[in-house]
Amino acid sequence: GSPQDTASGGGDSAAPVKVGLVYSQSGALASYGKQYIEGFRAGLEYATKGTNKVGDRTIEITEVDDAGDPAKAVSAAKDLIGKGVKILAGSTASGVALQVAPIAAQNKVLFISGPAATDAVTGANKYTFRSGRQSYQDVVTARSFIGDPSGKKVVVFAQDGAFGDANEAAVKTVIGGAGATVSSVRAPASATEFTPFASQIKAAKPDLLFVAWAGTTAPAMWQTLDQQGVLSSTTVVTGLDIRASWPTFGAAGNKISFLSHYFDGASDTEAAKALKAKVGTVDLFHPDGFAAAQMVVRAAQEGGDDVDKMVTALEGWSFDGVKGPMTVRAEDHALLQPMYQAKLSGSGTDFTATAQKSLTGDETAPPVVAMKG
Amino acid sequence: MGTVILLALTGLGLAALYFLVASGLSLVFGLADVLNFAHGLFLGVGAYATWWAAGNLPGAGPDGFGFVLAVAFGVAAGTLVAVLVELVLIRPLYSRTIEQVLVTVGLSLAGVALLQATWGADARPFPRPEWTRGVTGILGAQVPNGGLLLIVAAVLVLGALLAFLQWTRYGLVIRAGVENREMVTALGIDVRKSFTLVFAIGGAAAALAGALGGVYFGTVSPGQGSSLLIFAFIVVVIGGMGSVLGSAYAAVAVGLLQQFVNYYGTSGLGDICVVGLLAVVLLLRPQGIAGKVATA
Amino acid sequence: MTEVKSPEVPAPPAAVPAELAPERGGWQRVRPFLPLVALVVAAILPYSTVQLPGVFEGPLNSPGTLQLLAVCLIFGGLAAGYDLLFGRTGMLSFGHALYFAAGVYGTDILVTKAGLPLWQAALLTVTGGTVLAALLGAVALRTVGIAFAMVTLAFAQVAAILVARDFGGLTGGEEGLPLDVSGLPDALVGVANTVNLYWLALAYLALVVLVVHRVSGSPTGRVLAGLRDDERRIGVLGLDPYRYKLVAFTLAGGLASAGGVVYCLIVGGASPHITSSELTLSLLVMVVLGGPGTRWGPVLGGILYMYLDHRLTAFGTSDAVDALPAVLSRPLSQPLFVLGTIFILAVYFFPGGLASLTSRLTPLRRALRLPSSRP
Amino acid sequence: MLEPVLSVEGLSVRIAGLHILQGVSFTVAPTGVTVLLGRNGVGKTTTLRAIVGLTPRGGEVRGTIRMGAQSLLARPTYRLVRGGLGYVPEDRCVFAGLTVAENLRLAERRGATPAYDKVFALFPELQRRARQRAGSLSGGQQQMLAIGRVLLNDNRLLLVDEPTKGLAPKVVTEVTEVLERVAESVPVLLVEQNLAVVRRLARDAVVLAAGQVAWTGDAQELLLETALTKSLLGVGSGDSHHGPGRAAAAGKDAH
Amino acid sequence: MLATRGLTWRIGEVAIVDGVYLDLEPGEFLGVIGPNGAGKTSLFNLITGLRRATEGRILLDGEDITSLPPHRRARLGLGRTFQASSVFGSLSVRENVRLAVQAHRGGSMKLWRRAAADREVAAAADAALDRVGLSHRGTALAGTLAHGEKRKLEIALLLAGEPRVMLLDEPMAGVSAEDVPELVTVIRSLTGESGRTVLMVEHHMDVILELADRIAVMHHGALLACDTPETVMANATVQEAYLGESL
Ligand SMILES: Nc1ncnc2c1ncn2[C@@H]1O[C@H](COP(=O)(O)OP(=O)(O)OP(=O)(O)O)[C@@H](O)[C@H]1O
Ligand SMILES: Nc1ncnc2c1ncn2[C@@H]1O[C@H](COP(=O)(O)OP(=O)(O)OP(=O)(O)O)[C@@H](O)[C@H]1O
Ligand SMILES: [Mg+2]
Ligand SMILES: [Mg+2]
Repeated sequence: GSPQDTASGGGDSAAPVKVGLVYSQSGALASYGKQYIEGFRAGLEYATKGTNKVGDRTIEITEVDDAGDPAKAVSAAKDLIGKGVKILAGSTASGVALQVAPIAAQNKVLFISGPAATDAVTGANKYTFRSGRQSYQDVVTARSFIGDPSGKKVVVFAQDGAFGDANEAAVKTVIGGAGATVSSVRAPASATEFTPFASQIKAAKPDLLFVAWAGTTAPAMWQTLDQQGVLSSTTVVTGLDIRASWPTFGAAGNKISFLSHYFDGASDTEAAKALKAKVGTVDLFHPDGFAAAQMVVRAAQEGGDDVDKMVTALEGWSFDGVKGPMTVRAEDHALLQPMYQAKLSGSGTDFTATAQKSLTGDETAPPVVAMKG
Repeated sequence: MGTVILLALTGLGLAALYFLVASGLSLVFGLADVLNFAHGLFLGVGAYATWWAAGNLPGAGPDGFGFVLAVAFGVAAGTLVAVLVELVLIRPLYSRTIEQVLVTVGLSLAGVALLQATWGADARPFPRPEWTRGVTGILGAQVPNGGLLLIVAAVLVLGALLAFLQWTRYGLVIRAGVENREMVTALGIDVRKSFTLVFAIGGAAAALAGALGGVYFGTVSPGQGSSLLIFAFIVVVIGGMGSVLGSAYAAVAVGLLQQFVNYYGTSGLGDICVVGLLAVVLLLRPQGIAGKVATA
Repeated sequence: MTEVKSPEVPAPPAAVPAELAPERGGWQRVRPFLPLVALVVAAILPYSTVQLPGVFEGPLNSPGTLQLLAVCLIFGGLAAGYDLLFGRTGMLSFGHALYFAAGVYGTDILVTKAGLPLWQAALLTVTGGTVLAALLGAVALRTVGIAFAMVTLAFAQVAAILVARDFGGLTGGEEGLPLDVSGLPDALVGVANTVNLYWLALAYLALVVLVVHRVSGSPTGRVLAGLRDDERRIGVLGLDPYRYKLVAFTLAGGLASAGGVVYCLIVGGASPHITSSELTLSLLVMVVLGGPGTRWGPVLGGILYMYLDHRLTAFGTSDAVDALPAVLSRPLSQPLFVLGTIFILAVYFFPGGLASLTSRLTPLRRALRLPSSRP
Repeated sequence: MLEPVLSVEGLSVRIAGLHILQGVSFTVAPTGVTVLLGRNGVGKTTTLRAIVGLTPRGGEVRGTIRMGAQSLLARPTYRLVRGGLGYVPEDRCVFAGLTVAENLRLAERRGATPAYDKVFALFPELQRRARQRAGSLSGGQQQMLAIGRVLLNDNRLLLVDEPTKGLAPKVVTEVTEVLERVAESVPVLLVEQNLAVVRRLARDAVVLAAGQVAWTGDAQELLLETALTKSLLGVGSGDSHHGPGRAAAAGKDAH
Repeated sequence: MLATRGLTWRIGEVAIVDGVYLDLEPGEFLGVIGPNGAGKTSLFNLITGLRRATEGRILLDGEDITSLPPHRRARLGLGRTFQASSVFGSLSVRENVRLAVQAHRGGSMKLWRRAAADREVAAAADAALDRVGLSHRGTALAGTLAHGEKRKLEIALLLAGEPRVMLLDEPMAGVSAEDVPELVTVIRSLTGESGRTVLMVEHHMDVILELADRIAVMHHGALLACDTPETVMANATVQEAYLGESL
């Protein structure tokens, strides 16, 4: 056979719809991946009314582990595309999402990014969508914690690198744009001792401290902020991570105002009920998987095997997800969705999050970006 | 003023952590001449064993004597693993340094993956006495007790190791053994035993570091050990292979440097400075601060 | 011995470099052509649709398989290049990842951010990588043994930190930097063209093997082999050890950055984990796995390592594994667990690496031949 | 004649494919010095190393080696040594990284009191240089250290491999006298190429050639028979290279 | 030819080599004797640049080489053997010598030519091996040679370099009795043929007496005497310090 030829997606109506899920089954983000896939299965059942079919075509899912490594993800993506898969979804890590997106565009297949929170996925290209929230939406939610920002002093504490940069930038535009003075304290992601940064923050005397920190050192960071009296001296806002991490906040947990993408009981929609019924306790990234499944089904229904039709079908589509009404914004494929303010209460190993306030998708909408590819 | 003291003390705390990790490494590396990349695993074992004991071992618990017991259990576990590793994997490979590297690398990969397979990738909250979360006011600085605990522990470990090398013949035997195992045995010494012992001690030190690290971070996660390892290596090398005292100096230098640069300089600069320090020291004094000249 | 051997450098289990070994026997006369045969076979591989169930997902010519093979080939080449340092000269560098990363990020940034055409970017990158190696090598080589290893590590670490810092958004920090393919020749874009990337990788591997082979068979190679044994002696013979080590270091660095260029195209971007010291460490593992100082050992080691690294994820999630009781399936579904275990086993079952297998089979071969040779 | 302290029978050693020793058999008398002779590469060192169980990895040893009743083969070296088998290796193998004092300290054993006074009496140099790193000792000084190290403990049998190699004539004489005194209390199996030393010390001689024992018997006899020595060792005991007197140091020097 | 001017090497307070003045005529053969630890090897290390002199100068053909690195000195025609054999253990005996030849011929920095193809080098190497009588061991790994064989290889390596000034550190060490005369002839022929200057440390008195034009006696790092064999041997201090009463 010629080296160029690749299997073509079966055109006939009875052939199954091939969907490839490339996400972290092993590696650091394995548990995110687990939630994602559980959510996806639940969503698929929900969206296909348990038939697992669109029309008379069954949806055939291939799962591949990328172990959080873009190189592996790219290989997997190429492999799947080579086998005639027209719909890719998954990508737990931002790095992976960013490298799979162009592959999708080059080969004109649909790509629905997963939990990866980087803003850069939004508007990456015509074929790339997202089923989760993005950093910017976190920040907009954070803003809602200080009534009128003007004249307020806001400090961003973020780790070095793209994730930190994105958050800092977002805060500058969102909160700074609304009249607050924003400064930032940055620390290397590898840092193990946070006193210097805590001191810097304290010296700045902010009205609001926005913390964007991911990784295993987070608990040490919170403890230091607490010990140095930062938490008690100002409003501290940060994103609420997966349940497993809640106990690691320890005492600090009760002093922080959380913005949340999702937590068990944050919403009470049909979808949420269905999801809860499947997975028991819902966690941070279940909704992303769920939404991904809904979008896949929609794409398959409207588009058949024509990817461009799928794209048009998804653009501007509004649907009821786990979190409530969601909209795929036509211009840049941002996924507008509700966000939440939450409080942690409890101690020891059992904490519970309670919603303080929920913001609608429009309230948390990120600014429209131009489609890059 | 307060800040300086705070930074200094917390810096020392960090240094203590580095030293605890490095001491075992330095011992095994310098004496047994084994680049032990599995050291991170020993750390992890110590940490998880302590965590497990605090939860499940009768009598052990998160604080008071129970905690001591838990840590003791953790250290015991680390030691055991280290000894097994030496007996089963390393012993057949002395004088084949490079295969040793391969094996220890393999171990670190497999071991960490095993921890992850057993207890999951997420960080677990680490059981620890309440007071370790608190702070102590020293000259207007709120110094975290966790850090102080580390400092104390580090000093004790340093003392113990120095005593071991000073008052027993093992240090000597092993240094000679690295040079020429045959001749040591030809002097009527069972050199193998000594090497096992060194590994045991290295493992114990690592496990202790793992446990106290858990206290310090407040959590335990599979990768924790390995992430500390690179700094430990740097400390060992700056200090001079096999010189425990050297490692202590180096740890202090690295800890303080990192702390102050991170405060007064831009972020990330701290690490760069440390690495820079490493390069400079080695270029000026290849054998490290306290190391001995290799060749006559 | 009056002089103390510097205890540090774990000189590899030195074999007489194949190239320097005395040649004899009919077998030896065929031998030089085998690599060519291998190359041809590898080159026409993409035309076969053979299915190797379990070994590869799809048929040999499917994009997924070719992609995987391409990555393996690259690392085969990298390992061979690294062996020029480690196996041939006895220099233990812990910073080799730096030059590879320089290749990857260099190409990526020049193409994506500066919008240069590929060939210019590639040219600049390789030159840059080589110069970088020469400069850093010139400093690092003032030390020997572990000190040298650690200085090189230090340099690589700095690079890693800089990449992670994402200065001016150049590197994309921990998220990495996807390659902007709009400026690339179409032949290199799109799944259908994966085969071209495969051929590119193959060409790279061939290049490295050729260079390493020629160099270690050359007068310089002889000196390098000498350096591995006794540096002082080389000096007294009237050769400047420093100069030769620098040449080896620079050459290896250049080859690595060239590999980076190709890798960047194959993966379609750069991600920070290639700057990590783990990468260098895995290079070391590849070489030892294959057999240091041998012509094919490191290549095989590299290919095998990468193959396992990619395929074990699939293995971990395969039904076969899931079927097992949790005690087994849990660890087995951790690719790194399996990989690590394999290293350990390899050390005990092929001491001297894959390459030593042939030599360990020779007694057998001889035994088989004996009766015939005796009338 | 008395029960031999050491008896070697059909000793055969292969290393890296080379069949170095091919059935060597000899005995060592319970008193005095037995000298093992032969030219470079016949396997003198290999023999001694086989006896103390230090054949390099991959080498295979066959035959029997017994010291009194017990068989030595397959017992770890350190046990043999503790059992009273002292070994002074050919290349001295002092621990270059350690000081002279540390080198000596290594040889100390639990329970036994090290005979420092004896050693320092023999080699005052060692006391003077106690704190110097052995690696920086001169060739001859290292030889002294290597011998002194073994003499710290009392032994049932000493294996000494070319002790006078690299020693100044004066020191050769001294070492020879040392060995002579030692031999009064302990039997010695000596590898030595300096015939003057042999003449002075040896009672019995074993000559190796082509991996086998070519001659055993009374050493003095061997040396008297010029023809014999010539055929076995390739030198006449009387010829200029090994004649008595000033040329005593002939031949065997250092490393 | 070769001269040292108050050459001194101190470690801390101790002078290991202590103000040594030497003058070698071209083609001269100078034997160096002295008790163990006198500083003979150290002197060689200073001259060949493996150690840096703390005081004094070293002149080769009247030009100051005191601060040159070892390889530059070797290029100027200074060759040596080591008391502790140091050969390339993992290379075959033949490769060892070829490397030495190639180093001497210069132009070793050829990355693309096949080393094995250079017949001249090969020939020269084999010649050198022949002269020390090691041809039969050509393919053995140098590391596995017996002690005596290594000594011969050392000399072969030296020959291959065709040095103008040769420093031999106890070349006879461990060479079996029967080979001594043979090696003596080799060494003599070296000097004879092309008027090479030789500096040889040897405890092996009659070899020294046979070969040396002059004998230098070192003691505690200093030059005790440097004169014709007869006078030196007659010298009472030498008798006392070095030779001692014979066996
Ligand atoms: N590790 C080894 N591998 C291969 N051959 C070896 C090894 N060790 C020794 N031999 C060979 O065994 C033979 C005997 O070596 P040995 O050192 O016993 O000789 P010897 O009698 O002590 O010589 P010398 O008088 O020079 O010390 C030599 O030919 C040597 O090349
Ligand atoms: N690096 C060093 N540090 C300290 N002392 C040293 C060093 N190198 C040599 N020495 C001392 O210098 C003296 C001379 O050593 P050297 O090796 O030159 O003696 P030598 O004349 O060669 O003796 P031999 O004939 O036994 O080899 C010895 O006492 C030795 O201990
Ligand atoms: Mg011998
Ligand atoms: Mg000497």
